[in-house]
Amino acid sequence: MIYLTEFFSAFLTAVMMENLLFTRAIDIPNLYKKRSFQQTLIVGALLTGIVTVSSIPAYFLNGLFKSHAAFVPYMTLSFLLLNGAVFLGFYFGIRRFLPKLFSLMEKFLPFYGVNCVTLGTLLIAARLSSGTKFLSFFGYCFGSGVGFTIALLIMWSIRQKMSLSHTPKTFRGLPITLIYLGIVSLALFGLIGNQLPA
Amino acid sequence: MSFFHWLATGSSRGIYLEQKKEPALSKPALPFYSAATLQSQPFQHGFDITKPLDKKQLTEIAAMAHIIDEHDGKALAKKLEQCPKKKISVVCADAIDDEPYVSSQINPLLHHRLEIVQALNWLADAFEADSRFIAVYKNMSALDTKIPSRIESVEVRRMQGRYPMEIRAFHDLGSDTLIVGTAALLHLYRAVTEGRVQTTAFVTVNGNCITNPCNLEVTIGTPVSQLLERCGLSLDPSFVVEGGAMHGILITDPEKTAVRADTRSVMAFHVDRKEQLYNCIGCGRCIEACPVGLNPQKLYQCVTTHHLQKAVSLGLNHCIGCSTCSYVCPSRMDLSYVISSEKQKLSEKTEQ
Amino acid sequence: MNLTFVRKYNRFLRKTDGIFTHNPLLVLGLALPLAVIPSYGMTAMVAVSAAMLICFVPTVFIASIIGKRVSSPWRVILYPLISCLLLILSRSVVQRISVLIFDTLGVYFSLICVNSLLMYSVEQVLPKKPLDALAFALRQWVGASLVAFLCAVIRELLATGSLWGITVLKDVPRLPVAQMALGGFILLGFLAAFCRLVHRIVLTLTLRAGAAQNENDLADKERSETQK
Amino acid sequence: MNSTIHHAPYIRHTESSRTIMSDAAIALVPLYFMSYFYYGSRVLLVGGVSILTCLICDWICGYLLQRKLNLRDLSAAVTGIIISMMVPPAVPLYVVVAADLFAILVCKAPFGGTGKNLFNPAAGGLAFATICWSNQMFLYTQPLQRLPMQLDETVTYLQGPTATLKLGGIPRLGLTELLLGNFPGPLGSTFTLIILACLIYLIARRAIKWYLPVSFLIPVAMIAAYNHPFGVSPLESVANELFAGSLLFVAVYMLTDPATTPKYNISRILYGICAGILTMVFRYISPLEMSAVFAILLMNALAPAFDCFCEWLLPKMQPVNNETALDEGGNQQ
Repeated sequence: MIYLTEFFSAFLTAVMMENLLFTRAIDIPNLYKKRSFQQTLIVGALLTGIVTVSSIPAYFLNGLFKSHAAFVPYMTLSFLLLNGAVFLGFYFGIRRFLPKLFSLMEKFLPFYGVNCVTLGTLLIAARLSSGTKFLSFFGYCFGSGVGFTIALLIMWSIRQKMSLSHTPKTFRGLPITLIYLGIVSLALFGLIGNQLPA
Repeated sequence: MSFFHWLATGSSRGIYLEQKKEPALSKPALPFYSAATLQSQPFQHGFDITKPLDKKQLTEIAAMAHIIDEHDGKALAKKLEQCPKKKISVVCADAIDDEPYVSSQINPLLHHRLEIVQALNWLADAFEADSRFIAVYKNMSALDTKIPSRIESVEVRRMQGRYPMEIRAFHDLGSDTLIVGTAALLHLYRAVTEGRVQTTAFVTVNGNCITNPCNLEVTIGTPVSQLLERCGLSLDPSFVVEGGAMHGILITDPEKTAVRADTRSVMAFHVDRKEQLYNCIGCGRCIEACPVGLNPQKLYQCVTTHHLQKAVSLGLNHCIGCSTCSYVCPSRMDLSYVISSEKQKLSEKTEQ
Repeated sequence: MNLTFVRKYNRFLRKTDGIFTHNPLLVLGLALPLAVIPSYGMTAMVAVSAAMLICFVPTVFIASIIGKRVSSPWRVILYPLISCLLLILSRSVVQRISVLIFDTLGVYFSLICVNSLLMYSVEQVLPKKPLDALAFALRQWVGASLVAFLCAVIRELLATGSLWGITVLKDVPRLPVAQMALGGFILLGFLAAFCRLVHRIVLTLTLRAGAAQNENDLADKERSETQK
Repeated sequence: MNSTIHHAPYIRHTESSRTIMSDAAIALVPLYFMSYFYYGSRVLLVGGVSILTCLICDWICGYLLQRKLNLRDLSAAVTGIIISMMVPPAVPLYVVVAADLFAILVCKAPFGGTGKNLFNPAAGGLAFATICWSNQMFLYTQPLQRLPMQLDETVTYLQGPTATLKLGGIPRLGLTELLLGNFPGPLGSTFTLIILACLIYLIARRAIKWYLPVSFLIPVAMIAAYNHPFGVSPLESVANELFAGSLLFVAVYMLTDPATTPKYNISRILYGICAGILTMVFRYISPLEMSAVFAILLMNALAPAFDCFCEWLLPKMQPVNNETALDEGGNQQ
């Protein structure tokens, strides 16, 4: 039972407290593209999949780095290689097993493979104080993937209303996106109070 | 409309409008004849009235008297000719005025009851209709005269309904009913008894800048400006409307427009609405008011931001143009004008 | 604003394409994490932009050299790998700026090697020749770090009233929220809106100049016809 | 006839958006009387400053955005009143002004003015002030003490009952004190009886829907009753939760802002329930006392999603009378 609470506490902190997009401002390459509801879910599922799959080997690598302090500068390199390997596995896997999905997002698949979200989550989870236990490491990575999908859904929902109303010309497009990202991050900051997350 | 639709959108097949019919309804129709009516020669139809008239004779009289039915603007004779093709089981006299301020059909019924009922009986006997009734709008509040429930053996049925009620009420009656306006019945009675040609029409003159609003029996062809002078203008009207306050057509030049047989009302309104500066505050009242259960606010936004595909998916083609959403909108936005003109453009585009 | 000035101004804009017209941070919205979080203070911002110079510009240069030979899934792994190696080299340079830079920056220092600005410029640079690619990368870097530097100055002044740690404004009430993520988002949003406003004003001026020019031509033509 | 073109319905409903704005303002003004009775004239100073900054800011932004100055648009005044209601009575003025500026300049103007804002400006302003100056925002004073206009040392600052609730303690407040708001709390949002009366007034004036505040309060009451602290009966814990603090005020005034709530009945109910659950989640996790404001901001972001869900659900749930709705609409044309 205690494992479950460990997993869920890490999961909840990753989803609500330290949401990737709103409190840590980590984005994927074309974040502001117009996506339908299904496309948002597909992108979110892909990111969550890659992060959770790559979090298992990352945990053992992290154990290695914790013991030998000298290799710390190479941690990003190793996580990047790991992330790349998992992404290639996904890429060729989707090409073979799900050709329809593959043809649907042919051009953008590489962008959703290796980016700030996937690598960032692994690095943040490695720095976590409770990173030593596997379940909280895995829960944190899975939670941040799900948290990022929820963030994309929130952006999709805001876009539904914004596209129908006349925002002033100087704020249309990117400026208004950044402002409402700021306001939602203000809302989520209510959870953390006013300390500054690293 | 299913219960779920009401639960979801809260729209309840339209809203009740306050009718404000009162000063015009209870006063009898005042004659306002011009030379044409006074000099019109009565004609001899040659049938004796004691025996019950049959279909052919009635259509002939209607043709000679050039009666035009103000319920749908068609000639009464042509309507009666088309009837023998299908069996008529119900004959209904239309006295429903669900547009606010307008009482041009209920007024002749109240003040010429016997003649109209007599004409209705002739028609019903001629067509061997099983039942006959007079349809009157139920949700009229603050009336001075009491509307009877029966006029000597003909039942006055009080049809209940929310605003765009006339179309829906007659749609539910089914296709084997003959619906004739009360004014046409009155003209038929006069043609049969005195052999008079129809030269007049019943018009309500109303509006917030008319000094004494009333119903007039006007010769067809008199210009609208004379009507307005006849009833007196207390303010300079912002606009004059012909044919009902919710649906009417704007009269740009009252001198040139003439009263036709099926004009039901002439309204003069003075609106001090300064250039309205509000935009939609999203109160959702138009969603509750829409009788077809659409979302006028989102349609308006889709149309103004050129998302036509989304508007069509939200049901732009189901809009019946009843303009209740603009009536209810607190920010005075022209929702129904924008939506129905967009629908017009779309249907023209699809036809090409 | 007559048309000659407009032509000169447009040529200047084409020359500084990445800095004023297509600024990666304000107009394209790339490199969000590097613009919003590290710009809480000038020290962090200078460290990040120095690291960006060292690892972003050479990677884009190499990308233009490699060009299309590498297929797209492999390319997405190769260039972050290169920039990550360069990042390890740049650690020693950044160390000299301030001692505790790595724990304040934390994750964001190592995110430099994967950010969306890199992904975007690598795709843009493929058809270009190496020298143009280098100029393009430099312009992007200058544009990004200018804006980030401006954000850092504003946020640090607002939040702690200090610049590079030295307190400048003493009695002004502090706004601690400016150093949080939301301060960065909203400040960047308003800067982007201001940049859009300037762009629109310049556009209307050039259009008006163009219109004025047409009237002059019409007037000259009529004068020439009347003289004939 | 004047030149402006008039379109199809030539008569309009008597109620205009001015009346809706004045309804909201009328529903808020009685709270000022009660707080004047409790805290003295400083309340009017704070309220006046807040309303003025909001109105002036809104007019300037209105002019900048649409070039048409509409002096009769009072929606910013309502925002100003709500912000002045939720701050403590002895709050320094720059906090209120900063909250107003943030509310109008960031939450309302960039989105396009009165009807187009996505987030409730009052909620945004208060969230900003709570995060920036969280200690000034939660220092209350004992009611029935006359507060001097200028703050000097005679003012004693106290912790409100929400602070004890947050620490898991039990604020021993009788029901009458809770209903009358006779405990150290925000300026105007603790007078439960008056708020309930204004709620009934608003429902009667059809300005808000009754099921929105109710669907917000039910999950809050259930969760509060479910994990009540040890020595307290569930009912008392519910009363403490709802009335000791500004939760009821938020439910009646901020949740029902017409521009930011979804438009369909079902999505409104879902919106209220999710907002209630989120408020309780925020209340237990976040270190700040007043967490309803943050939950509402987050829910405003999700409101369009509820609308789209409802639109997606509608055709699905009525396959049978889809034809009748279609042909009924169709042949009427």
